[in-house]
Amino acid sequence: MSEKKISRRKYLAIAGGAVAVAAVGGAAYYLGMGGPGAGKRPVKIGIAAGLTGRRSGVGVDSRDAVLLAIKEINEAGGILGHPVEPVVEDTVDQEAGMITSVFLKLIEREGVDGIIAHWGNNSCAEFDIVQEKKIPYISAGAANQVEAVITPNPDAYSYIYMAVPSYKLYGTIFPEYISILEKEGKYKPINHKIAMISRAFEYSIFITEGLTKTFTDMGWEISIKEHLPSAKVEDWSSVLSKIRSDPPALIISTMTDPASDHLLLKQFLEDPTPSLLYEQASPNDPEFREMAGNDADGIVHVYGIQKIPTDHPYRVKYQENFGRDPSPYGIISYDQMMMMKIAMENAGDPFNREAVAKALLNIDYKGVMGRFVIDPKTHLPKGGGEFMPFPVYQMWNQENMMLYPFEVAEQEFKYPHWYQKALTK
Amino acid sequence: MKLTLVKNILDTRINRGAAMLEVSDIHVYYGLFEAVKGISVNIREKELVAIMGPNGHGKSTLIRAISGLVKIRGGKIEYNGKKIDKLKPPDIVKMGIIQVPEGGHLFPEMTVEENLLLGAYVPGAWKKRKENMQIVLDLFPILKDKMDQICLTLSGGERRAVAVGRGLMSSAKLLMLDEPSLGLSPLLAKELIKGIKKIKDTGISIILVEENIRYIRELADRIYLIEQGKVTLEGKKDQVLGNKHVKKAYLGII
Amino acid sequence: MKSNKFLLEILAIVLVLSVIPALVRQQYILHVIMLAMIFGIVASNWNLAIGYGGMFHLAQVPFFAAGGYSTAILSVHMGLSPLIGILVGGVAAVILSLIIGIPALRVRGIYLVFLTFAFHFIMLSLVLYFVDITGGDMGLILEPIRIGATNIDMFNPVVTYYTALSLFVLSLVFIKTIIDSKIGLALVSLRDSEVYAVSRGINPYKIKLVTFVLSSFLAGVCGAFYVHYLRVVTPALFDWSFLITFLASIVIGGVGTLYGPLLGAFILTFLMESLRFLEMFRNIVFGLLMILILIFMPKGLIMLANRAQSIFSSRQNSAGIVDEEN
Amino acid sequence: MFSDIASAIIIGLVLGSMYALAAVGLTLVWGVLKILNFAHGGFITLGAYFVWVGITFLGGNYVISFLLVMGLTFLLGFVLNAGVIRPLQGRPESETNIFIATLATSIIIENLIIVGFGGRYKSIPEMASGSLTLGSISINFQQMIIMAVAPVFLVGLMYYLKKMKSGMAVRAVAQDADGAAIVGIDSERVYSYTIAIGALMAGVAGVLLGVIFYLSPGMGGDPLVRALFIMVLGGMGSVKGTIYGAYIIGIIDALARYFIGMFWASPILFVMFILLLLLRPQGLFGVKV
Repeated sequence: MSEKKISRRKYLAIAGGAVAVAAVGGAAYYLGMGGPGAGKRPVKIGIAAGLTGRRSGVGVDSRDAVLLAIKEINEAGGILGHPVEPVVEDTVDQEAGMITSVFLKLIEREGVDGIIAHWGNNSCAEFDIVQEKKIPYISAGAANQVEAVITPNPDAYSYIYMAVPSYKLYGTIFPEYISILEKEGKYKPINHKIAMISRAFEYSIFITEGLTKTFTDMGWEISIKEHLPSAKVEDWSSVLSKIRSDPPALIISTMTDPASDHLLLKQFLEDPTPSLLYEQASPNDPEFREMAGNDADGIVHVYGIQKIPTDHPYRVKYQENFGRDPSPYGIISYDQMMMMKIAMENAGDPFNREAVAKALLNIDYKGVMGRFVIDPKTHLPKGGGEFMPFPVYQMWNQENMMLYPFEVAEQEFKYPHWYQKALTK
Repeated sequence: MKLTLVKNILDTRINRGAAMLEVSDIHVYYGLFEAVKGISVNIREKELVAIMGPNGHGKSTLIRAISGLVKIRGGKIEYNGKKIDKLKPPDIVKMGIIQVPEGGHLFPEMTVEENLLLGAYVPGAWKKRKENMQIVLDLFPILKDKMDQICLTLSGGERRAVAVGRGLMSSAKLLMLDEPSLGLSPLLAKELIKGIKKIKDTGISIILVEENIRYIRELADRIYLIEQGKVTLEGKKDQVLGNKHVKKAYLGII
Repeated sequence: MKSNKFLLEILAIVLVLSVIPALVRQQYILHVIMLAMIFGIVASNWNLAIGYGGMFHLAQVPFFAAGGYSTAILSVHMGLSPLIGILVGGVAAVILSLIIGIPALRVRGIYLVFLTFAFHFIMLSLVLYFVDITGGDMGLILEPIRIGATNIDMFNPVVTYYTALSLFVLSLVFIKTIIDSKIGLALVSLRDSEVYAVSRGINPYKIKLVTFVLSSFLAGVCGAFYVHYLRVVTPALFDWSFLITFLASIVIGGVGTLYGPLLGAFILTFLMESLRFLEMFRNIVFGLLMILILIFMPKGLIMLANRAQSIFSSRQNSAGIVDEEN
Repeated sequence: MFSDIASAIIIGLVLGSMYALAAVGLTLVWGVLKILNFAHGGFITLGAYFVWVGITFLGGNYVISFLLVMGLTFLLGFVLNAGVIRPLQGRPESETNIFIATLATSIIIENLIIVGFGGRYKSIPEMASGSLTLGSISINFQQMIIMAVAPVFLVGLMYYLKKMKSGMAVRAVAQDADGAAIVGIDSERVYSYTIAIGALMAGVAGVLLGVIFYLSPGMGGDPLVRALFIMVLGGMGSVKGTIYGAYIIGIIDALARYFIGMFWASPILFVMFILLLLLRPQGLFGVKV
């Protein structure tokens, strides 16, 4: 009995000790948080990024880009003399409950002065939180979703801004360009048929719908339609056999996934048809460029980012820092941070959130991606023309060359490398 | 039938000295149920000891305990003077103590040949697998044509032959046969008895668990009677079979 | 006597959980507690099937998602009120559980796991395909709910918190009632010895189906509540992370116990939040913890709580004895 | 139409080869230990990443990298058994607990890969480039390699199980564990190398998957799900049945992709899976290990 008692006492002592350690540790943690550091009060920027989920590549690129921007800002003396302090939180798969946890923690626990989140989050669950807590927030999430939420009442979302323009232009620019080419006789399509490949992904669906509508209005026909559940495709033969038995003039893939888009290209080239290949966004991914090499010569696509040539200072800087080429997400998030910085400077006080939010609304910033001017109706950056350009790109030598608008065109449309061979067969 | 326990141990000390396997006062539990309540048995070289008694009274459990398939609580098992009751089954098999369990536990989806070969799984026996296979086939010639047949499709007698044969493949020194004749036709049983006799003649000690007195009478040197988890009678064949209780309860002689 | 003890326990839980909003100003904490309560409810209802019924199935996440999607679809397309919507979520889960359960409970063991697993994927495919109804990958965004003409947001954090707490208590009473009822007794006897149970005239299929269906109801309700709370439904509702969270709650807390999964959900949710500083290593630590708990605490942490309780009470006893001796 | 069917069947054989490799280890482990090893998908991923590491960091030799994969996954299989499976085996609720523990293992593996290699796609350099075109059917050399390599491993495994002593012991334990103990087979040891062999087969499947597709931390998930279906179709625990099942599913999968569309190929397989579970859970063949 006494022996048992001792063991129990011991057990209690251990348990008590553990609780004490935890309590002291916790207290120290929270006390440490509130303690002011040396020098000027830092500006805290929350970075909500899916570091470990399905899109961890995107999340890590985005985080790195924000950290790079912060490093630069701090080296240049901070924001109005205040150093910038990043707080990174993992949103895993961007599930709404997780997003809510992260945003509440960033705001209430970490006391951030602004939040940046990357592309791929279409939950919008955080909108009410940042609005209510008055935290300037720059998202790069699902643009059309955001558009739909904000447009009815933009004033109710005065703290929420986007860094990617509306997807609407994706639906019109390319058809517009093709019809000009056709009219001028620079491109003679073999027919007016399109093979449309999309997946269950909001970006893909929205762009597919836009393109389908414009092209059918122009008298084109969607002769092959393939919709996929996910980006995981080990084999494209089934789609390609349809394409080969009735070759369309255009093959459009909005998969937006470098791996499956490359596989599509690779398997297509095994026995190509005289078709143009349009692959949404993937040619901007460094992975796609590496994997495809010169096989990709002639692929066309439209992307809402201005051209960032290989010797672009940002691209060079990113490579120096991380040893890899930036993905689009590694570019967007850099601009997001810079937008935040400029807004905070324009506000005159990085901690005056209302002023920062207002400054975001009135921002005019020439970034890496393009010129950011917020459309007050949607809180999205304006697209097209002098703002965020939507050039038609064609890939040559692992470089995206601008074809359209003609004012900025670097070269004329050329048939892709497989075209003549396929035509003569 | 109501059993009367007879505590009448005959001839207890006779064979102690030369025993190769000595089981002393072992107890085995299945959960709270005590299946074996202090059994002691022994067997000498080249001897055939039969274990008889009603179903479910601990005979098979005794065999499983010797093989190491169930752990004993209390008592000990010695083989050639070495304690084996803490060993794992494969190590016991390596020593040459082989069980042919009730029902055979053959590998149903394997061929006869594969079953026999696996009998020689332990390293020492594997080297001698060809000779042993010959011995088995000599003992059970019916298996010769069935070598490539899946065991699932064998008849009951053939299966029993494979089971015994598989036991022999491991260069057994002590073979424990658990109800080998169960469910066999008299003709097949006769074949089997012939086989067992031949095995005994090669110098292998055998523990035979059996309910059929006819086979015991034909084969056994000594007999243990196990009732309700205890040895209630042991001795030379004639002594035990001549016992009044045995006559009444097992031989149906009043 | 027994029910008195249960009443006291519930009272204690309600007391502790209901004062929290008064003490804690941070919505973050309330949110995490709410998540823990919701996950705890779903897990403990699942535990009804896994722990008490011995039916290991993976349909709980589809139930949860069915609750969420049904209420979201009805409220977006037809303007259904959320209070009814929450109930509708439960009903949708029950209907789904009948669709799955009637054929699926005829198979057992690993086959039941596979069957429910396949249902999960089929449902996800349907949700992704019928974009017009479900919003596809984009999901649906719900309007904030206001009560009448007042400006009180029905789903403001405190109101939501107490709604979740009511669900939490409701779930506790619900599960306690089931396990104390004839169904519960039949279940336990089925789990322990089906042959015996059948010989006593219990129809295993019927009992299992009833339990399966009962355990789906509150999962659906929680799914609906979750969706209204976050005001958005996306296919993320089918994420494996939910399955892992619910399952881990059951295992960490204690399989086949009333409070285990609830305790597990609280510990897990708070632990995962407090491990955020590990960033990319957080999931690795989580995986390791799960394995260690399975190996070294197979009965779950509730056993520790029980032991602590018995130590506490024995201490009181021994203290009493000491007094007498003095 | 005809050429579509023909090319669907060829693609079906390619997919089937991959599925067979992915499923065969899973079914073997089930057959012997009666457990569902959910870490199997993680091992598929590991196989692909190991070969990628071998080729990009260790000189680019396919053969050496392949051997490296086999060795490492085999060893990690032992680790998996000793660290996760064996401690839980034989306890009450072990079926559920091992499912959860191996699921946790797969989470660990996936996240280790994210931490170690990042979430971006990786690709293994092609073993052979080019393709063969017969009429409208086109098949690339990579796919042909898979169709050739997979049977080598499958036949190798069959040979091992059929002809080699330790392979026979594996089957023996699967068919009658008591019988195996009686002939002196140490089932604990058989369990551990069965899991190791399963892990090795998963690793090989991962290599082939990595050869035709791309590496990502969660790449093992899909083949694992397919493997579950195949395992049941072939009769749980039957290696031979699983191999037949894999090619059947591969061809059905390909035909569905060709004639119904890629979106519905998966749901159709899942519906078939459910029907199979309800109507013939013992599988099509009913052959054991």
